[in-house]
Amino acid sequence: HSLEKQFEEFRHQLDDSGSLRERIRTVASEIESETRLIHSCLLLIHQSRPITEVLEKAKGQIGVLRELYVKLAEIMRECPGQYYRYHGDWRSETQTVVSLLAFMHWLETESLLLHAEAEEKLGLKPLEFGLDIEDYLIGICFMSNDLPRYVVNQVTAGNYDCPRKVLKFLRDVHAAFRMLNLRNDFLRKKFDGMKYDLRRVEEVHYDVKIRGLTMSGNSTGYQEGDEGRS
Amino acid sequence: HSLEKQFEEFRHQLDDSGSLRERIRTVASEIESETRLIHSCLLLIHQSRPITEVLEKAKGQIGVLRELYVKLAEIMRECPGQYYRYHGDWRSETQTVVSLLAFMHWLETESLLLHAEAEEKLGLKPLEFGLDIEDYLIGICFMSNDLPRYVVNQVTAGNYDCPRKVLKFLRDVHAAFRMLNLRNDFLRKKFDGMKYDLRRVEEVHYDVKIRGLTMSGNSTGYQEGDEGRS
Amino acid sequence: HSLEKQFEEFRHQLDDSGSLRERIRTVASEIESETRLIHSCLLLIHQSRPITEVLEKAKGQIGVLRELYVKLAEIMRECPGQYYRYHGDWRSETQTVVSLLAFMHWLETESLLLHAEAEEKLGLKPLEFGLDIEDYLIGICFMSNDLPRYVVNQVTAGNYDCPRKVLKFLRDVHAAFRMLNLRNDFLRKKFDGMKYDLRRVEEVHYDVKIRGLTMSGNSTGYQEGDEGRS
Amino acid sequence: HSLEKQFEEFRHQLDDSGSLRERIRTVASEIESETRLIHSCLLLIHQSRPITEVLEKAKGQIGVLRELYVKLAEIMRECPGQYYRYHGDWRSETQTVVSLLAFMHWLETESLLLHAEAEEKLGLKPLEFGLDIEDYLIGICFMSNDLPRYVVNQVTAGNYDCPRKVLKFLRDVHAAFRMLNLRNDFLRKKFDGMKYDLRRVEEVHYDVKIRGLTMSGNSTGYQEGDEGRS
Amino acid sequence: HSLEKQFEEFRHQLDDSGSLRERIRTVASEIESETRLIHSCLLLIHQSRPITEVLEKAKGQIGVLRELYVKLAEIMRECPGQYYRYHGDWRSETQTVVSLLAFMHWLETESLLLHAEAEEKLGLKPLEFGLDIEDYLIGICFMSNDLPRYVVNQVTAGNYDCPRKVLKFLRDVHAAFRMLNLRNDFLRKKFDGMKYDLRRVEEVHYDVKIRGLTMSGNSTGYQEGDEGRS
Amino acid sequence: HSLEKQFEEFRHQLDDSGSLRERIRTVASEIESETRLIHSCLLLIHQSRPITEVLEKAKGQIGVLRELYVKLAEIMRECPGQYYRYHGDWRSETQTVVSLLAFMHWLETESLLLHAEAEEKLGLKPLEFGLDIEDYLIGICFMSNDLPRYVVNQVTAGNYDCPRKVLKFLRDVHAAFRMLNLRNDFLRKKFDGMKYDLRRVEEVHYDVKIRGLTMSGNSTGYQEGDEGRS
Amino acid sequence: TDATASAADSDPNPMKDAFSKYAAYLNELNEKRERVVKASRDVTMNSKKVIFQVHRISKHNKEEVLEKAEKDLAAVVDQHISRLVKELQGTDFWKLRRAYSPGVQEYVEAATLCNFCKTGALLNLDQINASLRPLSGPSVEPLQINVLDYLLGLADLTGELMRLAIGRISDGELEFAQKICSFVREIHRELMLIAPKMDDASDMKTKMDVMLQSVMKIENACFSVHVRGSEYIPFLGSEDTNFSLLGVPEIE
Amino acid sequence: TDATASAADSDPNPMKDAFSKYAAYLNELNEKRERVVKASRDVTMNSKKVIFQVHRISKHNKEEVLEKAEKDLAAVVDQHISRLVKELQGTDFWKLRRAYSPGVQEYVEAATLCNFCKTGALLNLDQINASLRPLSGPSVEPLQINVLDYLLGLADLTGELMRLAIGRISDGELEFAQKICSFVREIHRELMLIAPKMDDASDMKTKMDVMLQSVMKIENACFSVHVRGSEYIPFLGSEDTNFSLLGVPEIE
Ligand SMILES: [Mn+2]
Ligand SMILES: [Mn+2]
Repeated sequence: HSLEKQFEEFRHQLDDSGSLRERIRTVASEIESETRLIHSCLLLIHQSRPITEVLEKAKGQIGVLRELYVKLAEIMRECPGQYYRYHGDWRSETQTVVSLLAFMHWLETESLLLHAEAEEKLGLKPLEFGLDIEDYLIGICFMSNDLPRYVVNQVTAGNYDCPRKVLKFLRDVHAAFRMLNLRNDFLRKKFDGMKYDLRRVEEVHYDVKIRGLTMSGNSTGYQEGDEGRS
Repeated sequence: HSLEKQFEEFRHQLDDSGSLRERIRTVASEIESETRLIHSCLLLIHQSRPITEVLEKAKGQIGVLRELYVKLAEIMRECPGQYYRYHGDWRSETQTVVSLLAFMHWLETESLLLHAEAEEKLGLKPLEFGLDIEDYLIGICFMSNDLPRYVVNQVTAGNYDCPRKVLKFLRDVHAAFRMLNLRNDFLRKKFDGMKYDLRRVEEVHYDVKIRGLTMSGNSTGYQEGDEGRS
Repeated sequence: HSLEKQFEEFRHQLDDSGSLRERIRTVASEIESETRLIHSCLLLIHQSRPITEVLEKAKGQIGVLRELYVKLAEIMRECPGQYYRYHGDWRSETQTVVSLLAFMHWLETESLLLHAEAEEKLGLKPLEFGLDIEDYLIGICFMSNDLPRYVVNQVTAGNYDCPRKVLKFLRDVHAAFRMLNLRNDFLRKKFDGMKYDLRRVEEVHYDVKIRGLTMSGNSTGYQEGDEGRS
Repeated sequence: HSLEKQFEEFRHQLDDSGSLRERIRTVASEIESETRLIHSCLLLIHQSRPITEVLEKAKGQIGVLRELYVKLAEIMRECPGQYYRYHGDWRSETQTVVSLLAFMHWLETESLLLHAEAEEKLGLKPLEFGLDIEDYLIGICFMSNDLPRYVVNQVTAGNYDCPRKVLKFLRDVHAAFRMLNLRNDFLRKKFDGMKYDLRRVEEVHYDVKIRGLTMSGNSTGYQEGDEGRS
Repeated sequence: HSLEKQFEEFRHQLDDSGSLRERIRTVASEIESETRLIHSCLLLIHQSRPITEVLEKAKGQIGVLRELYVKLAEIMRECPGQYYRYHGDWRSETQTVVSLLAFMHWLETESLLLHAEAEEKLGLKPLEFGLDIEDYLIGICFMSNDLPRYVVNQVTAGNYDCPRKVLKFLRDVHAAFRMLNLRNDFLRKKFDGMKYDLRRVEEVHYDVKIRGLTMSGNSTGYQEGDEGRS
Repeated sequence: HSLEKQFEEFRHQLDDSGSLRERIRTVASEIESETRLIHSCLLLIHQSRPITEVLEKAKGQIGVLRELYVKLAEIMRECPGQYYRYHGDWRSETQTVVSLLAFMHWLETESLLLHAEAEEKLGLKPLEFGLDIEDYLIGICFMSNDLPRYVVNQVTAGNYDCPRKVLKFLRDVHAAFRMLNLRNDFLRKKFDGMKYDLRRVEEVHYDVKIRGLTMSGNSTGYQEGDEGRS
Repeated sequence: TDATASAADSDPNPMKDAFSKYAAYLNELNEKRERVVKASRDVTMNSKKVIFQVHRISKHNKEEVLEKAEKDLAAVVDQHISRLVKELQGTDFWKLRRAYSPGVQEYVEAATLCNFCKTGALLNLDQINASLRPLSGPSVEPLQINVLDYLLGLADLTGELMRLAIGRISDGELEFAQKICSFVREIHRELMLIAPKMDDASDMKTKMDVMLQSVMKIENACFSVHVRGSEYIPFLGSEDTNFSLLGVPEIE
Repeated sequence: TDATASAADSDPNPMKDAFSKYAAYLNELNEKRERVVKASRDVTMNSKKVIFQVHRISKHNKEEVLEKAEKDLAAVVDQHISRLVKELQGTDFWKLRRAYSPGVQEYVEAATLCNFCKTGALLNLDQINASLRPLSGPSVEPLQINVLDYLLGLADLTGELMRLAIGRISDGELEFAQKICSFVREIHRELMLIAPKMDDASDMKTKMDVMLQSVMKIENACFSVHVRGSEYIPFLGSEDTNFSLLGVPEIE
C-alpha cells in the first residue's frame, strides 16, 4: 500500500534525522562544556593573573574545540544543504565560542577577530560548513558585554592604561556595527546592549584620566602580564 | 467486589497521604514565618547597626527553626522512602533558611557555611532526613544575591574594607560552583545569576580603590583585614 | 581546603544523579515509543477489525514494555528511597501505559484492570518499585476518555449491545472514583472530565435504545421499552 | 511615633480579617464536601433508582448543610456590613448548593425552588445573612445543565413522559429568566448556556413523540402526567 | 404565579443594582482622568521645576477629587452594607489616588501620609465610606515605585541631599510594612517589589556619598568618609 | 509651543471620538436590547404558537430597530469615511439583527432575505451607511443555526411538512455560500457550522419521511399558523 | 579584500571592509526573506481558493469542479511557487523555511485534497516534488518540499476532509463519506507514530489534537446516519423509497 | 443584476445572482488587503533602514548622515507609501487599517526621528500628512495618516531616541542628550494623558510602560554622567582637560 509505504519511509527519514540531531546535540554539548572550561580559564584575567599565562592556557584548549567543529562538519556532510535545519542546535554554543575567541584575540592583538579569522581558528570552511554571520556578530556583542568588567578589574589591579585601549577598540567595533541594517531581532537587542558597555568603559576611562592615573608612577604590583605585549 | 475493595483501600491511602501533606505544610509555613522574622533582624545590617548586635538577635531565633525541622523529620519518619515525594512542600522555605544561615555564618566567620554545618545547625541527620544538596546550593546562591546590597551599604557607612573581603569570598564560592556540572535547571539559573553579584561587588571594590578610600580616620571596627595593603 | 573538598564531593554526587536521570529518561522515552506502537495497534479497533486480532497484536508487544519496566526498576534499585525523586521522569508515560493496558483488559474481560493486575502485567513489585496509585488512577481516567469513541464506532459497525456494557462498566468505575477524597490536583481534574465520557456513552445508549436496535444474532434482553410501539 | 502606631493598628486589623477569612474558608470547604456527598446520592437517579428512595437519602443530609450555613452566618455577624467583602469565599459553593436543592425540589414537586424557599431550606435570614440573588440564579442555571442528562436516562429507562414535563418546566424557567436584564457577566453566560439544555430536551421530546412512545406497558410509576395526551 | 412574581422582583433588584454600578463606574472613571491630570502635573518635578510651583498646581486639583469621592460616598449611602460589593469598581483608581497624595505629602512634609490623613484629604468618613486599608497600603507601594526616579533626577539637578532623606523615609516605610502579616496576594507582591526601590535609592545614595558630593549651600554633614583621601 | 498645541488638539480629537464612541455604544446597546425583545417574541414559534401571530408581534418592533439604525447613521454622518473605525461597536449586534430579520423573512416568504433587502428593512443606505457584507453573511449563518431547533419543534407539534421546506431552503443557501472564497476567519467558522445544521434538518426530514408522516392524516392540532401562507 | 580599500585612503581598515561585507550580506538576506514571505502569502491565498473550489463539489458536478480546481492549482504553481523556486537555492531551503513554510503547507493541503477527490488516494510527497521539477532549470535548483512541511500540510488536510465528509453525507454520498473516514483514520494513525519525531514536535502535537477531533466528527456523523438508517419502521411503505440518501442498508 | 442570469437558464435565481456579487466583493477585498499588507511590509523594512541610517550619526557627520536619511525616507514615500495611497480609498482607510498600520507606524517613527535630529522639534501629524499629499491626484484620495497610527509610531520613537541618547553621551554630545531627555519626557507626559483615550488603549498601555523604561534609561545615563562629572578631584591637573566629553561643568 503506497500510503503506508510512504509513511514507513518518512518514519525512517525522521528517525535518521532524529539520530543525526542526537549526534549533533552531543557534539554541541561537548562544545558547550569545552567552552565552559576555556571561559573558566579566561575568568582568571579578572583576578589579575598575567595575561600571557592566562592566554597560553586558554589557547591550549582551542585545539579541542576545533576538533569538535570538525566533527560537527563531518556530521553535516551527511546531509548537504541542511546546515540551517540543525543550526539551532549549535547556534548559542557557537556564539559563546566566538565571544571567547574574540576576547582572546583582543588580548593578544588588540584588534577585532574577523569572521574569516574566526572560521579559520575553528577549522571551518565557508563553503562546506561555515560560521553563520549573525552568530559571529552576536558573539562579538557577547564579547563586548565582558569588557566593562575586564576594564574595572584591570584598573583595580593598577593597569591604568587599559581603559584607553579598550575604549578605542570598542568605539571602532561599535562604529563598524552601525553600518549594519538589522531587523528587530536578537542581534539588534544585543547590539543595543553594546552601547551600555561602551558607556561604562568611557566612565572608567574618565575616572582614571581625571585622576591623572598612569602606569608609570604609583602603580606597582600587576605589571608582569605586560611584557608579552608591545 | 474486588473493584470496590480496591478503591476502598485507595481512599485510605489517599486520605493518609493527604493528611500527612497537610501536616508537612503546616510546619513548612511555620518555618516560613520564622524565617521572615530572622530575615527582618538581619535587614538591620544594611542600616549600619553593629554586626554583633544584629547577629546575636538573629542567632537567638535559630533554636525555633531547629525545632521545626526536628518536627518535620519526625513526620517524615512515618513514611520512609518518601522524602522526595513531599520534598516540594518544604524546598523553597529551606533554601531561604540556608541563605540566611550562610549569611550569618559569613558575618561571623568570613567563611562559607558548609553543607554539613548547615545540617548541624538545623539538627538534621543526613541518613534520616538530610538537607538536599541542591537546596543547599540554591540557598548559597540566594545569599550571594544579598551581598552587593550589603557591600554598597557598608561602604556608604564608611566601612571601606568590606568590598575586598566580600569579593574574595564571593570569588571563592563562584570558583567552587564552577567545578560542578550543573543541569539546565533552577540551580543553574541561580548560579548564572551569581556572576552579576560578583560583578557588582567588583565595581564597588573598584570605586573604593580608585578613590584610595581607606579605613584610617573615624572608622573603628573593621580594620583587621587591612594589613595587606600599604 | 574544606570548601573545595565539599564542592568536589558535590560534583561527584551531582554527576551521579545526573547520569542516573539520563538513564531513566532514556528508558522512559523507550517506554513512550513502545506505547505509541501499542496505541497504534489498538486504534485499528475503530476500523472494525476483529477484537481478537487487534488484541493479539497489541498483547504481543507488552513483553517489551515489561522488560523496560524491569530495566527501570533495576536502575532505581541503585538509589533506594529516591523513587519519588525521579518519579516525574516516567509518570506521564506510565499513565498512558496504564490506560492502554486497562483498555485491552476491558476488551478481553469487560472488567476493570486492578492496580495489582497492572503491576503484575508490567512485572512491577510493590515493595521495590511499584505503580504509584495516582498514576494508576489517572491512567484509568485516560482510558475512560477513549470509550465514547469506541462505543460510537462499535454501534456504527452494528454492535448494538456495546453501549449497554460500556455504560455499566463506566458507571461502576465512576462510582468507585467518587469514593475517593481527591485534592484539587491533576487527578481531580481528569476525574471531573470523566463525567463527560459517561454522558456521551449514555447518549449513545439512548440513541440505540430508543430505536429498539438489537443485535440480530445473540442479543436477547433490551426489548422492555419497545412494547409501547406498534 | 505615629507611623509605627498606624502600622501596628493595621497589623491587628489585617490579622483579624485574615483569621476571619480562614474560618470562612474552613466552613466553605465543609459545605463543599457535604455538597459532594449529596450530589453523589442524586447521581443515582441517572441509574434509574426510584426517585423517592434517592430523594429520601439526599434530603437526610440537608440538615448538615443548614448547620454549616448557620455557622457561616454567625461568623459574618462579627463583621457587619462586610458580607460582600468575603462573599467570594463561599459563592461558588453556594451556587452548587442551590442547584442541588432546586433539582431535588423539582423531583418532589415539579416546580421551581423559589429564592425564599432556598433561604428557608438553608436556614438563612434575608436581613442578616441572605442568599445573594445572583448566586441563586446561577444555581438555577447549574440545575438546568443537569436536566438533559436526566431526561436522556429517564427515557432510556422507559419513562417516556419525562421529557414533556421537563420541557414544560425548563421553558417556564427560561421565560422567567428572559425577563431579567442581565449584565455581561458570569450569570449572563450561564443563562445563555441554558438554551442548549432547552434544545436538547426538546430533541429528546421530539424523539419520543415521533416514535409515538408512551408509558402504556410495563412502566408503572410515572403515569400521572399522561392524561393530557390521547 | 409565584415563579413569575419572583422574577419580576428580581428584575427590579437587578436593574437597580445595575444602574447603581453604572453610576459608580462613571464617577470612578472621572476620578481616573482627574488622577491623570494630577499625575501629569507631578511629572514636572522630574524636569527640575521648583517643588513649590509643582505642588501648588497639583494641590489645586485635589478639590475636584474630593468632590468626586463625596459623590461616590453619596451613591454608596443608598445601599448600606454593600461597600464591598462594588469595591472592585473603584479600587485601582483609589490606589493611584493614594500614591499621588502620598507623594505630594512627602514633598511637602518629608513624612508618610497616614491613612487617616488620606481619608481626610479625600473627605472620606471612616464609618460611612472609608478608605480600605489594603488600598491605602497598595497606594503607598505605588508611591515607593516612583521614588528612585525622583532621586535620580534630583541628584542630576544638583540636589545631593535628596537620596539621604528619601532613603531614610523609605527605610521607615519598609520597616513599618514588615510588621504586617501579609497574605500571598497583590499587596504582598507589591510590597515585595518595594525592596528594589529601596536598593536603587541606596545605590544612588552610595554614588553620591562615595564621591563626597554635597550641597554647595546648606549641606553640612557628610564629609566623614573623605579624610582618608589625599 | 507647537508640540503642546498638537497634543492639545489630539486630546480634543480623541475626546471627540471617545464621546462619539460612547454615543454609538449607547445606540448599539439599545439595538441589542431591542433585538432581545424581538428574539423573545420569535422564540414562541418553538412553542407552537401560530406563525402569523408571532410574526405580527415581532414585525411590529422592527420600526424601533429601524429608528435606532437611522440614529446610528446620523451619528456616523458626523465622521464621514470612518464607518469602519467604529464598526466593531455594532457588528455583533447587527449580525444578530440580520439573523432575526432573515428568519422572519423565511417564515413569511420561504426565501432568503437578500443583502439589499436587509438594508432596506433597516432603512440603511448603501452609500452612506450600509450593511457590511460579512456581517450580513454571518447573520445568515446565525439564522441557519436556529433552523434545526425550529424543525424539531415543528415536527413535534405535528407540522410534518416543515422539514422538507426548510431542507430545500437550507440546501440552496448552503450552495450559495459555497460560491464564496473565505479566509480562515469568523465567517468561515460560522459557515462550517451551517453544514451541521443542514445535516440535522436532513435527519429530521428522514425521520418524518421514513414514517410516512404527512400533514393530511393524523396531525391535528397545530395547523392554525398555516393559513397565512397558502 | 585588502587591495580595494588600501588604495587611496591612508586608513586601510580591514574591519571596516569586513563589516561592509557583513552589511551587504544582511541586506541581501533580509530582502530575499521579504520576497519569499510575499510569494508565500500569495501561494497561501490562492491555494485556499482551490480548496474552496473543491468544496463546491456535489454528486453531479464532480468532474468539472475538480477540473477547474486542478487548473487553478496549476496556476498557483506557475505564478507563485515559481517565484519561490527562483529565490530558494542551496541552504536557503532550510534557512528561510519559516518564511515560506505557511504557503507550502497550504499548497500541500490543496494539492492532496484535489488528488484525493479525484483518485481516492494520497498524493505522495515524491509526486508533488516531481510535479514542481519543471519549474527548475539549468541554473535553478528544484524546489523540494521537505517532509516536515508536507506532513504539516497533511495534518491540515484532515480538517478539510472532515468538512468534505459532512457535506458528502448531506449529499447522500455515504460511501464517499465512509471512504473519507477510513482515509482520515489512516492518516491519523500514521501521523500519530511520526508526530513526536518531527523537528518541531510541539507544533504537530496541537495539530494532532485537532485532527482527532476531526476524525471523531466524521465518525459521529457516520454513526448518526447508521443509527437512524437502522431504525426498524414497521409501517414504512410509501411511494418513494430512495432513502439511499441516508445509506440505509435496506432495513436488516 | 437580474438581467444577466435570467437569460438562458430557466432558473432566474436572485439568490445566486446576489451571491455572485458577494463573492466578487470578498475576492476583491481580500486581494486588496494582500496588496496593502505587502506594501506595508516594504514600508516597514525601508523605514527601519532609515532609522539605522540616523543612528550612524556622530558629532562630525551630522549633515551628510541626515541628508542621506532624508533621501532614503523620500524614497520610501515615492516607492512604497505611494502604493498604499493607490489602494486606499474612502472607507478603506479604516477598514484595512490593521493591514497597513504597522508600516505607517514605522514610517512615522523614521520621519519624526529624522526631523528631530535635524530641527530638534517634533514633526507634526499635519506636516507628515501634508508631505504625503503630492502622492494623491485628481482620482486618488490623499493618504491621511490617522492620529492613532501617528501616536503609536511616536511611542516607538521614544525607544529610538533612547538609543540615540546613549550614543550621543558616548560621543560627548551631552547637550544633545539632555535635549533628547527633555523631549522624551515631554512626549511621555503628553501621551500619558492621551493613552487611555486611544481606540485600542491596551496596545498603547504596554507601549507606555516601555516608554517609561526608555525615559528612565536616559535619565540614569544623565545621572551617571553628572555624578561622575561632579566629583571633586583635588589633584587634577594634567595635560589634556577636554573632559567636556563627560559634560563636567568645570568642576564646581
Ligand atoms: Mn485548511
Ligand atoms: Mn523602532
